[in-house]
Amino acid sequence: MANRLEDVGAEAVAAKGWFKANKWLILRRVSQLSILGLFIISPFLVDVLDELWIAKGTLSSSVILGVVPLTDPYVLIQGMVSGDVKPEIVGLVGALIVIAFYLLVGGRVYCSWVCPVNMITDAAAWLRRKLGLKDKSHISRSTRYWMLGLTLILPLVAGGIVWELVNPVSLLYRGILFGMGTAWMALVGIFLFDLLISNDGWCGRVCPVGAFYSLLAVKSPLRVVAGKREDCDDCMDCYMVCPEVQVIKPALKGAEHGLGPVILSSECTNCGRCIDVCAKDVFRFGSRFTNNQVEAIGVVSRQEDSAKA
Amino acid sequence: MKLNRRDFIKNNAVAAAATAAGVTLPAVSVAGDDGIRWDKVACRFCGTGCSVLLGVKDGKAVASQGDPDAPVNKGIQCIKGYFLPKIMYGKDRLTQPMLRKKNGKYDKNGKFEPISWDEAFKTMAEKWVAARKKNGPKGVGIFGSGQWTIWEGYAAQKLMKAGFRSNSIDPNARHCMASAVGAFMRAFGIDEPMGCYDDLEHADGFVLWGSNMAEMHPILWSRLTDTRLTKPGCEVHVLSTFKHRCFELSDNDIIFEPQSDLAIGNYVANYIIQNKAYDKDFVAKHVNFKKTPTDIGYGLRPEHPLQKAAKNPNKGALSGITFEEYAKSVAPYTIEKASEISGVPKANLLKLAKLFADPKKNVVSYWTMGLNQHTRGVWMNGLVYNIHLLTGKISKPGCGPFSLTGQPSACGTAREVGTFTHRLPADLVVKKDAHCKFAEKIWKLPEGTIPRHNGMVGKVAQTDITGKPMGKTLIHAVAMHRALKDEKMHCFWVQCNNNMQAAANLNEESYPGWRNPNNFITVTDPYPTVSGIAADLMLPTAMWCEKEGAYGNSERRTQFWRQQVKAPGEARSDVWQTMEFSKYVKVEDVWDEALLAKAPEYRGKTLFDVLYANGQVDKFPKQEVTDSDGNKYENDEMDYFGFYPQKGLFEEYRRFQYEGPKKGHEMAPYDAYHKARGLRWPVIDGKETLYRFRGGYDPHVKGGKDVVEFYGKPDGKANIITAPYEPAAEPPDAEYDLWLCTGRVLEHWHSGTMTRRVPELYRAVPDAVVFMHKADAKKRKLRQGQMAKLQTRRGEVVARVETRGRNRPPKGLVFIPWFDANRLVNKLTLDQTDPLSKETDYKKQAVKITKA
Amino acid sequence: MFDSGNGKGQGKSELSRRRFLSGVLKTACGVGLMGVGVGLYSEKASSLPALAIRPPGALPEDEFLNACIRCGLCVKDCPFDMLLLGQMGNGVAAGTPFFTARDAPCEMCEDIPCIKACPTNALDHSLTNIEDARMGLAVLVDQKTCVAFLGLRCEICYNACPVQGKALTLNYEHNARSGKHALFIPVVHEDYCTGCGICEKVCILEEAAIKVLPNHLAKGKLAGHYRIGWEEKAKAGKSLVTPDIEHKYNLPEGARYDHQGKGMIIESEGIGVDRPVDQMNMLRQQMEKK
Amino acid sequence: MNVCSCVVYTKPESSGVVTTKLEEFAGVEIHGGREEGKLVVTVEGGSDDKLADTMTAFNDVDGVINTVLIYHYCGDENDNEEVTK
Repeated sequence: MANRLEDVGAEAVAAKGWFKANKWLILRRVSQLSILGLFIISPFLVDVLDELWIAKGTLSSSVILGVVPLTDPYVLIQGMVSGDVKPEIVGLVGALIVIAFYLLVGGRVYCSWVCPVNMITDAAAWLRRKLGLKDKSHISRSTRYWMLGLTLILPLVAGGIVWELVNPVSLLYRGILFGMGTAWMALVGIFLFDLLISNDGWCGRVCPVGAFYSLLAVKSPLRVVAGKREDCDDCMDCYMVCPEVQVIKPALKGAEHGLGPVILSSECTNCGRCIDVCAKDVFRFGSRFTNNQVEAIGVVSRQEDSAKA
Repeated sequence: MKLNRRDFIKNNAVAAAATAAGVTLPAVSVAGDDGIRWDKVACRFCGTGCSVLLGVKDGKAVASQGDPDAPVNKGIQCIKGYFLPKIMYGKDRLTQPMLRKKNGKYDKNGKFEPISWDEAFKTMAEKWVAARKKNGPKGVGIFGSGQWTIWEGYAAQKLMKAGFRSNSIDPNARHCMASAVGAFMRAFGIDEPMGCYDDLEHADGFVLWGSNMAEMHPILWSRLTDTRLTKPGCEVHVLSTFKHRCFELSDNDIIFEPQSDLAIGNYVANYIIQNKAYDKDFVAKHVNFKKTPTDIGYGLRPEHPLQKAAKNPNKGALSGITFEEYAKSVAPYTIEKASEISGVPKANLLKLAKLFADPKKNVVSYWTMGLNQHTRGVWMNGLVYNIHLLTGKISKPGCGPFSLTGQPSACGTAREVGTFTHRLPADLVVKKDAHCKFAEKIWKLPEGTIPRHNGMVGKVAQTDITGKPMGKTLIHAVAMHRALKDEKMHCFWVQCNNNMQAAANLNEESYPGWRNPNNFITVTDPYPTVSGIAADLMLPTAMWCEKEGAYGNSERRTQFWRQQVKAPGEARSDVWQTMEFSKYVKVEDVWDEALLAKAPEYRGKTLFDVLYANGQVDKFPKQEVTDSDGNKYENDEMDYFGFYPQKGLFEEYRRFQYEGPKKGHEMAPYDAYHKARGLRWPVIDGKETLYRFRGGYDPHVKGGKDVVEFYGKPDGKANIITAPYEPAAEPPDAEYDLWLCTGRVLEHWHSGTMTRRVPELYRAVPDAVVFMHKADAKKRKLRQGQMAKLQTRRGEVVARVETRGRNRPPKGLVFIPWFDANRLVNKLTLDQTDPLSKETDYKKQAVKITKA
Repeated sequence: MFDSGNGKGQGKSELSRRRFLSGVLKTACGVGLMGVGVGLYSEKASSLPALAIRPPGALPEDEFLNACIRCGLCVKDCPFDMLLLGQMGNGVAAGTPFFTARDAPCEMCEDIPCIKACPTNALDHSLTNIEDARMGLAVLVDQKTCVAFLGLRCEICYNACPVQGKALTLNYEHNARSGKHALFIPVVHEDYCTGCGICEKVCILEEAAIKVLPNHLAKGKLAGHYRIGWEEKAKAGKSLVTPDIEHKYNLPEGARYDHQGKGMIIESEGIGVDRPVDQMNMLRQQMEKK
Repeated sequence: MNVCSCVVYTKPESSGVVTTKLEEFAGVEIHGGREEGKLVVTVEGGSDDKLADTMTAFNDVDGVINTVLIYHYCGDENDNEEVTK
């Protein structure tokens, strides 16, 4: 039987202990905060480390350990659309490194493991569950692809990498690293939007950054697998915590349609929260190739279509 | 006048529109300065002696303007002067005496705690009397200032020479003007330039021998520039060891190897003789020829190898020679030789020599620290006089050697009052028994009170408080720091300057003596300076116009001002401190029985009674100070002592000028100076003197303007003194491979105590940077803006590299200003001095520079 | 979602198609509106405030906004920490680097680390000599309050100028009021001024009289038709039209005429004596040569 | 409080007439400059717009060549607060 909304995860805690029931969540927070933390502490360690910067810059572009360049391909593409960016080799290399990484681990790993806004929207989602608020806005999950298109057109129309003016990811990072200005208002806005207006509204429906990284995840090998889906007792906890809830059903309940247990949708953020909250340990991380029962490409694409609806 | 806000704004609006339209409106009352009391004050900074008008309202200096009626500056100021009112209002003004204490008692290693004046002077007096007894006249010392007002210097000098019977008083002018003084005395027998600033308009040629006048005497430079621009045929020749702002106007750029100015000076004299361009008549009538001992060392400690190697260390006795012998002595300085030694192209040397040789050109020589801070400073000053004396270009409009003083009253206080160890007021010296006797008479002291230089009155030894003979008594500034380190001096009082930052070789010679647990150091200053913090007792002082004051500038102009505002808290002026401190010392504490027996009336009296309540200093009763508009001014010292101490001190000092054995220093009565925008002495019958030693201009010379008499010398003749080129003490070598030259910048005054507290000036020039040649920087893998470590044999300092901007050193030399308390440049410098003037050479030491 | 894709009966499918279409429309409109909003905001944010100056090598503003990916690497690599990033609220496009000369000007590092840090050429990597940078242009905006015009010896801007003697020079003028002093008037030379802003920072006035303005505000533009006669002549090496004839004059003894130069010269008045004005000009030329 | 001052350029011969006409506007005062044909005028009160309108209207007065705004003050302080001068 389905658990009550506010009791999500309680069962898992009872079954597996608190730590195991929050393992991936904790690891993600560690990941998000330590990436941010590296940027923050680097300037203070420069003297100790003989002028070495551990991480310098922001998520838009950075240099790690003074050598490895990383550049956000999405921002770079926006700039290149306008025709004015003639990236330096380091810029291109940086973008290629980032693209390669996300092709491997799944683009939206960025959303759940790196992006700091995730913490804000997760907080909103948590509060929303506690307060039992219902989503009445019906904002489509495909909005983000429209937004992605928009952000790639805007540089041509309005001039400049317009999206970066308001991109909350950058606002938050730069805010913390260089000074916030009034950017905090935008961040509070996102929190309230997710809390009061739309469930998983920002990350799950609007954000074009997520949309961009979804596209990078189409073929990524690292996936969540509902390996023991036969053990599912329909407690619904995974549905309640999943920020991209549409991705679960084909894998979890798709046996009858001949679908494999791998969550193939590129919109899955690989956050692993479903693994945490499942008392029955139905889910685990695995590779997309574990899907022995992959029948046909048609199924996969159907799965994706349904996710977009 | 009271206005409501609307009218006030409307008036401003109308005034703005009228100004824009160029319309004069009769009855518009412009947003004005009503309620502000304006009065004249001499500028606090350099020796130029600009006058400013200070606006005071509600007891605070709120406004200022250049004094449009002042002949020196005609309303113009430099940027330091522009911010004058702000110097008094730094946030960290000292307002109470502060003594290092632990557990309620004085402790050398204690923390500064506020105390009362009574406790401060009791503590001091105890230490001073003990030190005076233990170590004789040199056991105590005052280090004064060319920024003292005239009476502050005079009162301090009296306290030491007459009260404590000690010649241990020297001003920071020793670091600044002593070489010029020494040379003037040797050549003319009387101190200070014969000419005046009017030379700036009357000269056809200006030769800057070692002066960055463009930055250090900004208003004089403005006048020089105007003459250069508007007078056909006017030339400016600039000599320096590096390129600075003056070169912008220069017609002849002469960048010479440090110390080689000696060769250049001799070359010019040689050229004039070889080309028979000297004024035969003038030379025959007005000049004697002399030579000076050579190989005289570098004024270092006697055990220093360079001192031991010198043949005639510190010797300066002159001996007569003939013109031919003189000509022979300069003959080796041919253009080839001079060019080789100095590295200056021959064409430039020739151009300089030709300027002096041209009988039609009036030429004035200017110099400041380039010649004075020089281990052969007296010699080099003399070489410049030689040229002017040979050509007769002296003591007339547009002609003459003119030393520009660095400080506002280096002339007025240090030199004229004679606050040097060897001097007495009005050019008298303690070396001469007659001069001492005269001073004792004026000061109503028993004969033999003032210590003679060798402790002997005639053949009789002067006895000290201990009953022992006094011995040698002279001790100059650099020797004072050495004596502190060596525990020969135990008590030291620094007034009106920042000698810990200013004296050379801080690590080895300044700091150890100051922090020696057996020594007690007092610093009187408005702010906690580097010196203040290194001291044991900090006394807060009233600065600048917080007291009635008087300064004397470079052109012998004496300027007075009234007290404009009150000093904050318990801060009291230096003159108050000196006089008040004297109340804490009894005559019996410092005079021996034999001396007291000659003046039994002084038994049981304090030094205050003997020195200041002597019927002369306290002669003028308490009165109201007003100006011609009837504005009233305070005088805190007068209120406290109950008499007019400034006037009393000045009028007693004036007796030295009128009754003394040396004529030519006469000043006007006290009150005249409060009315005038300064007067140039000698002032005889209310008339000022522009050019000394020449008939018509100088009332002491009888006859017309062709009559010249150098009356400082008994035969009326000046000395041409030959002196050769000798190398510097510490030239660069393989390890310390660059010359280091130190100095100032326009925006900051000396150690920055005042100007670094003006936010605008601080923002303009916050830190000292090291100016160096791009190639020198590159060689050391340094770039513009990077931090460099400057190292000498004595210490190191870190500063940013500047390869651009106002100072452009040649390869092999770097320049760094010393105003920055965060970079104590004098950790680097060597305590080398001119053996004759005892003035430190801050301009020439070897340094190595690496990336910091 | 999943269900609708599967379909459960014709009627319902029709309904869901309609709902789907209207959903798409709604989304498109919403996104469109958002686009307009962001676009308008960017319009506002891309009008750089007059006192915000871009780092050295920055592309022209519109191109710069396209090329800068807002990473802040240039800011981090500035050894003097004088670069800032635009934030929502301070009027500079969020995340783009700038500086305010009065607070902290560009110190003109020889190796230009900010440019080296830029991954996208928004700061042009072809700028290698910092003296070629044109961040803006210093303008002496107020001669009335600049104390140099009063004859005061300030010249702090001149003293501080890193391209001293080229970007900023002093014009000497006679101070007619005092009669014996000179004025030292600072003059900015566009051909050399890098717009670093040090002069603005050090100006001792409460509000700086010399300010660095972005190039588009600071510079005038000569009308397209106009050429500067003497420059064209110098370029051509000769007169652009037929040279003038040699003029001849009726003159008395002792007088001659210098047609190209001084005009009529009367020998008895003395020649070779320059007027003070000429002296001043000569001096200026001499200094420029230096 | 809203005060501005401006210079009104007139033909010198008509400055008398212009003065009279300008003084008819509310809040306008003429402070001088008739001889030079450069009238020093203050306008007080009302909003910024009103001041601007008044000044624009000056240009329609016959004999006025041009009006130049020199000084404008607007603040919400108490008008009658005393300031010591």
